[in-house]
Amino acid sequence: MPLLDSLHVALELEIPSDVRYIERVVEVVTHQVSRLAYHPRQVTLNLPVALTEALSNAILRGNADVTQRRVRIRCDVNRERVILEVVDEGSGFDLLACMQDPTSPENLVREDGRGLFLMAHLMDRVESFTNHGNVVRMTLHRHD
Amino acid sequence: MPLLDSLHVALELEIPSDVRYIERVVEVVTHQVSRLAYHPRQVTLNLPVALTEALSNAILRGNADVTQRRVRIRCDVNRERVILEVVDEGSGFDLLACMQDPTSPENLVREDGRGLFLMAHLMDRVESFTNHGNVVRMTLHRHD
Amino acid sequence: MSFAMQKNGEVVVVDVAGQLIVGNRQELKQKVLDELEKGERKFLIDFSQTGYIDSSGLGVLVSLSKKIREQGGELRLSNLNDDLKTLFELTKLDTLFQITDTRERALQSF
Amino acid sequence: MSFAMQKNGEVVVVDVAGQLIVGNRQELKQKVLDELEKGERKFLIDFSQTGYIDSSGLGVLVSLSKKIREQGGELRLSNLNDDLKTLFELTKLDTLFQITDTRERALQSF
Ligand SMILES: Nc1ncnc2c1ncn2[C@@H]1O[C@H](COP(=O)(O)OP(=O)(O)O)[C@@H](O)[C@H]1O
Ligand SMILES: Nc1ncnc2c1ncn2[C@@H]1O[C@H](COP(=O)(O)OP(=O)(O)O)[C@@H](O)[C@H]1O
Repeated sequence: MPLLDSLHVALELEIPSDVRYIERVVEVVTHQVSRLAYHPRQVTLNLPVALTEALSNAILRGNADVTQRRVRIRCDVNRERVILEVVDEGSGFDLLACMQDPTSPENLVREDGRGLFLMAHLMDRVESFTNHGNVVRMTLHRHD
Repeated sequence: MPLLDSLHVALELEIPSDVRYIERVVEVVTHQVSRLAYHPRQVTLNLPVALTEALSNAILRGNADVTQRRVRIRCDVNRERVILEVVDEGSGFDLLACMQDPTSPENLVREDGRGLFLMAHLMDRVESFTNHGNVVRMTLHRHD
Repeated sequence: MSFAMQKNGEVVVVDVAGQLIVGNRQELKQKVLDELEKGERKFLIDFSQTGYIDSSGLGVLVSLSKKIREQGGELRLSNLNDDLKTLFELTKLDTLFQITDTRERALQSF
Repeated sequence: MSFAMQKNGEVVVVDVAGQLIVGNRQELKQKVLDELEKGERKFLIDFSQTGYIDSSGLGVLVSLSKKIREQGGELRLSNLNDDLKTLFELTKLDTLFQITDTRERALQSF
């Protein structure tokens, strides 16, 4: 379908640091992606879970749960891939150093520490860098 | 609703010069706008009709109905206004000079000549200029 | 989009389902002209299932109304929703056409 | 999202409707701990109406399972759809929980 193949959507929004916004942000983003005929599972599993993790880390870690601090979300999607960026006001963190293996026997029964792991496993690529804030960028390629 | 208030969506797509694409382009664009809670009438009347006019002029006039020539569509929308740009490969035209009054007694029974008039009356602003092609830019402010 | 036609007494009723725009107006024009050719003279175009109409859709209606009148026939329109009414008022085409609220009233008025 | 609770024989059944994520997991935790406090020991969490679960939702399940076991109780899960199964497999939590396909089978298994 040539029309969808040429479609490119870029979306930006901003929320206060309040976890109650997460679900609505996820709805806005996944709705966009689903319109580009991504695989249903990418729309119902990979994207919502990875984005929820990035948002809750931005709110609770990066912005230390201070409501006034803003979280910015960018979504850039075409028929090839979707790139999500979540930007918080924190000073950044070392993605690789912070990533743990929650499946190891000692970690399996822990309550926390699965966020970055899920992001890494549900998305094709996860990066973190600072650029006017701490940016977490995640990329997922479309499949039908 | 702070989330929608901060939302900004930019959309780009491209079609061959074939009027059968118009309806789908209109659907893609109006869907985006409706998600930002524009007035139903803006979504069902102003935008679809004005965009259809701009697209058919781009296809039939600007691109002289030559299928291979492309029409690019950009839509930039937030809670304040939507800006639509339709770009064809023609050399441009003089918007004011081409606009007629289809309501005058002599024009009322003519079959053509209502396109630019409808665009001007259904949108808040219509401009035409050249910038890598002939650009028709239309702006509409949201009301609830 | 589709143009369903049916005969109601002496009147040919056309239902415009979906958009009436540059991509399909020619189909409507041809269908109506074919009936005119066959001798039909009373036409009602009903818009209860119509989405939006563009300038070339309006143009086809103007052109059909002229051709039908030239053959001593009549064209009426019914069931314009608020969006379509606005479109006809903007272009003053509401002064050119016989527009009726309901299909029933339109049928009786011939 | 909501957490509806009902008693089925000796088993407290919790239906998770919608997402189980950072914004609401505390509510689920509190509701189950309240029942544990009151003396309930058998718990079934049913996911047939669940959307997605994030890491903190998973974390709450881990924490509840530990607390229930410490009181000599049991927690079982039922009706995970394919997405949720993948999530439990990815995190190996499918090895930690007793997961049953249907609610009926889960209830019988206590
Ligand atoms: N946006 C962020 N800003 C600062 N630190 C972060 C951010 N995201 C993740 N981290 C760090 O990475 C660690 C691991 O994150 P994660 O895997 O999501 O587990 P959890 O959040 O449950 O600890 C966090 O504890 C935090 O130290
Ligand atoms: N994209 C375009 N490129 C070149 N000329 C255009 C374009 N759009 C409009 N025009 C000119 O403006 C005229 C009036 O357009 P319009 O009001 O839509 O009526 P119609 O298309 O029915 O003639 C056209 O006939 C054409 O000469």
